[in-house]
Amino acid sequence: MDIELRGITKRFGEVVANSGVNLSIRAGEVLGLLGENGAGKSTMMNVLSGLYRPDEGEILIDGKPVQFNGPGDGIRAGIGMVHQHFMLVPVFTVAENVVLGVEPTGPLDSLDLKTARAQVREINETYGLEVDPDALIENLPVGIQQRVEIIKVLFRSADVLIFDEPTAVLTPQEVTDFFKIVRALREAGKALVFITHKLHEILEIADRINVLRAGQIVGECLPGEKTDLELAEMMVGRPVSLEVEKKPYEPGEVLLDVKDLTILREDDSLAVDDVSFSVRRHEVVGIAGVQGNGQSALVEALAGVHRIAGGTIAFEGKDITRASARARHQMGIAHIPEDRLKNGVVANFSIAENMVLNSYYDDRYSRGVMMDWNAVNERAAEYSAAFDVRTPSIFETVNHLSGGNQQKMVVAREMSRDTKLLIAAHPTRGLDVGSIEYIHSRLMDARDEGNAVLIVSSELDEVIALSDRILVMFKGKIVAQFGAGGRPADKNDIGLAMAGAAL
Amino acid sequence: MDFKRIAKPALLAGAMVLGSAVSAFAFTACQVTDTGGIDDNGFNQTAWKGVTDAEAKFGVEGRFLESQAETDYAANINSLLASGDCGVIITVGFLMGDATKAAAEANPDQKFSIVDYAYDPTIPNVIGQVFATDQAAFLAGYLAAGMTKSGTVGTFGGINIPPVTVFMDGFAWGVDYYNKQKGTNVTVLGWDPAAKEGLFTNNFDSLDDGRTFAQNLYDEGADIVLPVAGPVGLGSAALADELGTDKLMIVGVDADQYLTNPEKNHVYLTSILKNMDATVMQVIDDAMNDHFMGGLTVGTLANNGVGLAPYHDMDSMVPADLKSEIETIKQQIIDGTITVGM
Amino acid sequence: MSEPAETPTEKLAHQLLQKAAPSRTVYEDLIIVPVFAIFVALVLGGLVMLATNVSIDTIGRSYIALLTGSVGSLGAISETLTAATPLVLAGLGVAMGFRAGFFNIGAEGQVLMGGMAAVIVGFSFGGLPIYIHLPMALLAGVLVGGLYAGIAGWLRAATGAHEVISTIMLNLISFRLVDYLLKVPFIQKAGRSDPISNAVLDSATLPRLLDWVDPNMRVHAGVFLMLFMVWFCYWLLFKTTIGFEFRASGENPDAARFAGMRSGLIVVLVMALAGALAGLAGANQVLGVLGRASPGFSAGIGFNAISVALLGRSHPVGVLIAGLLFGALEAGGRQMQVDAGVSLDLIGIVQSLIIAFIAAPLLVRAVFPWGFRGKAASRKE
Amino acid sequence: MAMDAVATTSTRKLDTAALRQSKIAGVILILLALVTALVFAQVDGGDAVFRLSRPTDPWVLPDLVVPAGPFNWIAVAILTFLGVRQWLSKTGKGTSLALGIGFAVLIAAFLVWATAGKAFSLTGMLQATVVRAVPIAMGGLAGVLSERVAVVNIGIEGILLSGAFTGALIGSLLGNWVGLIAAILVGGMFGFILAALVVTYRVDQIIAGVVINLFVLGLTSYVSSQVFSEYRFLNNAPVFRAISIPVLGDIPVIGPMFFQQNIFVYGALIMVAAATYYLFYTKHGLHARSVGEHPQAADTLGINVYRVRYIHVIMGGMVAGFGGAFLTLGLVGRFDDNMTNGRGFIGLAAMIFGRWHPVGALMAALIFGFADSLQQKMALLQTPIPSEFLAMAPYIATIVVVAGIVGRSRMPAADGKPYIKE
Repeated sequence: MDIELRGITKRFGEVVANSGVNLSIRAGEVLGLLGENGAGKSTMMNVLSGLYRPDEGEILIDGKPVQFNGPGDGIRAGIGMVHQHFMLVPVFTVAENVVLGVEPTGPLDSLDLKTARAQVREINETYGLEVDPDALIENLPVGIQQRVEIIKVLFRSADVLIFDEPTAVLTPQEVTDFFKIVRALREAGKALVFITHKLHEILEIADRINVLRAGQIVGECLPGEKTDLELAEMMVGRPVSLEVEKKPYEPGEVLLDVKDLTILREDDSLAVDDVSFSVRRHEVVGIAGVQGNGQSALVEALAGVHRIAGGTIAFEGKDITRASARARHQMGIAHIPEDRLKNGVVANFSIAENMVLNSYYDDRYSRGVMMDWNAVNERAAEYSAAFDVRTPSIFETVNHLSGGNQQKMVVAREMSRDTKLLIAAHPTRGLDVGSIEYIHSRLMDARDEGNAVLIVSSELDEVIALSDRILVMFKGKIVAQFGAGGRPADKNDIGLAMAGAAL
Repeated sequence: MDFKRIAKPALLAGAMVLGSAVSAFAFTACQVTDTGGIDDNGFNQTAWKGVTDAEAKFGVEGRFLESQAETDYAANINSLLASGDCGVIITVGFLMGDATKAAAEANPDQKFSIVDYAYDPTIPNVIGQVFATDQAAFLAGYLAAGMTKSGTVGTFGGINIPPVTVFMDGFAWGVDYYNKQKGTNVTVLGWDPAAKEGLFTNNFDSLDDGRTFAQNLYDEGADIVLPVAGPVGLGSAALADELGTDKLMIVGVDADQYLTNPEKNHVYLTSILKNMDATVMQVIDDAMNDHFMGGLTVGTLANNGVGLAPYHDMDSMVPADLKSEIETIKQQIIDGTITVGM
Repeated sequence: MSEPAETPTEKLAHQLLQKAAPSRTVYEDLIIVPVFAIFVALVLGGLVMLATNVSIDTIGRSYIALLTGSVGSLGAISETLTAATPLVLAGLGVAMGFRAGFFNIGAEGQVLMGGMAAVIVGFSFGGLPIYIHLPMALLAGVLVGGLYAGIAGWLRAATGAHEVISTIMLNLISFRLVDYLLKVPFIQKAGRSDPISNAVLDSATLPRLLDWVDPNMRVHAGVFLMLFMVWFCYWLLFKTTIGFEFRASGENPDAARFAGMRSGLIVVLVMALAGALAGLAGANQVLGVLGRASPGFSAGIGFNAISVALLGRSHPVGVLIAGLLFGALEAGGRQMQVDAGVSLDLIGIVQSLIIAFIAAPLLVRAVFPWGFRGKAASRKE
Repeated sequence: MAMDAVATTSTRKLDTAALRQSKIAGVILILLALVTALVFAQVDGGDAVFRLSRPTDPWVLPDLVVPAGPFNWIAVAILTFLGVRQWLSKTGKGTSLALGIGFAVLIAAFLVWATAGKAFSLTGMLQATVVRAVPIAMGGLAGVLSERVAVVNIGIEGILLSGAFTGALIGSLLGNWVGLIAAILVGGMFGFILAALVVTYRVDQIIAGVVINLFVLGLTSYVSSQVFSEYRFLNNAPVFRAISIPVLGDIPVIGPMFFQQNIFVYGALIMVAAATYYLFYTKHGLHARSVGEHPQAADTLGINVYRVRYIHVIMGGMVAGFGGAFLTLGLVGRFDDNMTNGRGFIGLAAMIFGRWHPVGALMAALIFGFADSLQQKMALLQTPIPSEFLAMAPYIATIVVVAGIVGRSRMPAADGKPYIKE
């Protein structure tokens, strides 16, 4: 099945997400769609899958124009999408998720899960996916969840599969497995679209590459034709350096010392299991690991917002295991939370208010119980300017800022305080290259000024580029250490460790 | 306001025209109801009937204000005071005692009357209307004791206040008297006149409480139930209607509920009458004709202020002996041979 | 500061301090929508009356009565203020809860418990001068109301029990508890078998303000308490660090916790404050209006307070306006029944419609598209 | 699975939530044991007699005679055992079960104590329990249906009231069957209004519910005082009579409870069963739950989130309309101002108590109904405990349970959140 997009334009209010996009998708081919975050890749694919309706332009399937009025139409036309954020109901089983919307039924509308399971197994065997149809989604690792998404699409007998940033949450090994599946699908004659901003992946798997920037297609090429630097330049629109500039590694004294730390989740399962490590001044420690292996709980426990079930945390030699989040802030621990909208900002507050969200009680901003709003506003303006937060006024509410500016605001807040230790969880997730570069350089500045930095990221490239030392977490334990005189930070080795392989 | 008159629905349209010409009436009688509402088939309705009777007979204008909660009493009296043209303000219910007193003292020129409350000392511009309901309830208790097949009768009240418990007292004493006379052992569930404790719904408006309380008493063996809780008793009547009168009969209160609850009238053995309509009308008459004197009117069996309603449908079921015994006891109470009480 | 050598960053910082002019939509939301809402609600109320066979003539008279009964005379204004005072006080409590993200349905119970405490102090301690006794009684109401609501706050903080359920349950418990307390010999009025308390002594009564004009004017010193509390809540919310914590927790509890705010403490504090305000409303009722407690003396104030808080958009000044509106409707509604014989239950219908329209600007815009020339469509919601 | 993970490293002493809860439960149980020992076990002889059958029943069971003292000392022993066991527990397992058993034992001990030397009809009380539970259960089921698609329905109270009102009005005019259908339809209409407000006009869900409550209360009270007091025939509906089911209705105790009731009780039981089947075993139930858990996922799979929400909120409204009609057409045949009197809110509590499951909501409603009917019996028996405290007991128990257990139970993930399609 071949698909042709002609002159697709999609607007949200005054924001133009896509303008006049032309694209062709062919059976038995992997089309790589390269673009930065916010370039309009996902919007375009949502248009294609029928989730959004285009404002202009048309979609042709095998030469015939079609109109989609909802995602159901896209599915019926044989277009399936694997979203970046999985569209799986966590409390349902694999089989239930797979059949949702196209359930086999028995008498009285009853669900025929037996048939569903059989069909899941059949797809499993055809493409070598190996997923237990009766497992609950919430108990599955992300790699397997992705396969469930693929089964879901195949179950609807899709001929076109769209993958939106499919590798964002996978280990390198899982990526390898995933590519195998993609190739198998290509062999089976499916048309595949692979959306990403990761250059080397697209060079590895795509048969043809389209580059999207600011809502428009800015170029098409074959994998062999362009180098990764050239592609990056097409994607960003200006020359970029892929390296992070880093001064030599000269670690200072131990600042953070974690011993035998154990953390439980709400349901009493182990999130972090007997972990010990330390972070020094002038040092960036990266924590690598597939999402869901305890990194989030670890960061939250260090920041003082997660209950600790056992072990100790010492900061500058003082035991802070039971210290409150505020006490830790005051001691100089800053925390860039992984989910900024959920945990980092109050979206309906102004930039000024957000800027003092964790320091409003400080003498600089208040007298006794009275807030000193003039002082708050002046500082907020100062920091917003210094950290390049682009906004007309600091009285704008944060939900009017773009994701990158929100993140810069959080970074400004955390780094403008008297910080000694900076804990940054996924500091660049979902940002454009410009913002990423900016935040990376700020993190490096922090290290060079003598702070300790702890970075958690699922982007292995980012962790490797920034860190002096890398700890790998798997199932709540630290299973390997790389860099700083130990084992060299080899991407493949780290990937193996992330997947739990013994080294 | 005329819109709500129960007595003359046929005059609806005409009354509305009249209602728009407020000043056409020489005298206005105003009433504040208690929370049960004007259409409770009993207490408030009977008191309001006194006003409508006066409308028909003396040509006065009547208006009322419903209390939605106990806290409305003072505000409602105030509203009527503010409207400025009430010849007399009649408050209905014991619970309004304090509010009425306060208003009467603040407005010594306004005539007031209150149903079910007696001030001691009396207030010059208030007539308290109280009733020796226990006398009539005594007869009902005797009757119930004579009629029960299971040997158990029951009662429950709205709130544990004297105007309610006086019914239950009389009823229980009447049953006792029957037991003493006949050597029987009829028991009364739901009220202990000595301990002043019993079964109360703690409201005057929940019909389904009326049903479940009656069901509760029925489960424990009662085949005659006296609900003393205004419209709550209608729920008990619904249960009796469903079970059939061979299993459960109801004794009505305040008005003759055979007449006020025509839909389910066959369940009423009798009703304990508290003729507030007569006293209310009397008070209006006095106020109109400047006979108004603060103090107390007491309704008794002797002056027909209280009484026992006819048996209506049950007439054939009540043995003639029992009827005549009740007549005798009534006379004995009137002439003082029997004192109702412990 | 007019130093010439401003760096570009400083210049930018200076620009960032500029405030944008309030947009047209703000003005529409704050003025046009409420006015339309009240208008439409009254029209629909008239339609309901028509549907129930009330003549046009009577409908006209009832709305005139509604107006004269609420603001038409000094006596009417007195009644409006009397009715509005507890609504505003309890409404402020509910609004403070909303601001901090707690849906406090328990105001009714808090009104009851606060009122009971105020009554008990109010009839005890005879012989004290008014400037000691009255504040004591008010304080008792505040404290007990706060403690009672604090239970729900503590349960939420310590165990995660949802406040909607716990406050509903605490309401139900308080109804029974008041029934019981009113029969305790030392509280129950002597010589009565029904649940009613002793009368509050004169030295604990909120003085009436206009009884020298007409003894029936019930407006009392509680009005000043209410105005003070409106100012206090405004100050607390927007000028203090505690208010900042409340608002942040309400908008995004996770972010507030991550920012080091003590969520447990905030829950307990804000619930205690909400309860204190509701308790003050209860004290205001028994010390200023009723003079004693009887079952159900809260008369739905706590439930109406939820509406008042919603209508006032949880802003202290908004709550004041909404409370006055509801008070006016209540006082006027009574007059409506006296003058036109229209049941004052109609007011309930009108109130609910006003809230519906104010809560759904989209709906009002749909009904009156010509009232909104500012392009609503261009706003990305 | 979670437990296994801890068990593998059991040499460490971990501060787990289960253990904390187990300890708290242990303390509660031991306190209950103390209360039982100091109060309920202090009876001087006397048997408690529970009547299980009415004399008219086909198979008459003998009265249940319980020697009060010994029985309650056994209760003390059971409570102490459970308490100590939970306190010492190393795994923290079985906390809920132990608490459940503990409360049941406590209630039994209380009943025996209150009845010592007296007698009452246990069957009658249980039958009243079911009757009292119906509107609460229907309110709870309505809540389950709408919250399963992530719409919080605070307006259940108002919808119950609208059902009661419509049942009385239409039932009076056109007979009880038409009245019942009308009540269901009007309930559905208010469900539709709620759905329109929250789904289409994106009004805050709580505000929309409050508006419905206020509106229905105002409208029904207005009509009842403005119209019903004048035209009494409009408020006099025929009541559905109890229908005894052959054979089943003759079973002692169970028969009167469940099989000698009117169609409302049968209807409620059938609806709970049907809703359970529907939600958990059918295709459309799966759709509904997916909308409540992850509306975006459902949307991408071609399930119309808005339509599903409309349908289920309307269904919930219809169920609540049915439950409301019970008050008028099933009990007293007459509408009265605010006659639901907070049952809708208790229904919401029952829903949470019952963990968003139809059967759970029914069970919780039965507990509330039991407490209600128990209180009436106790007032007749004249126990030394003031009836007000008895009336409070279920509410206090609810708080304890919600604080202790439901804190951990999971509501539909998207509950209360509007879904905005781009």
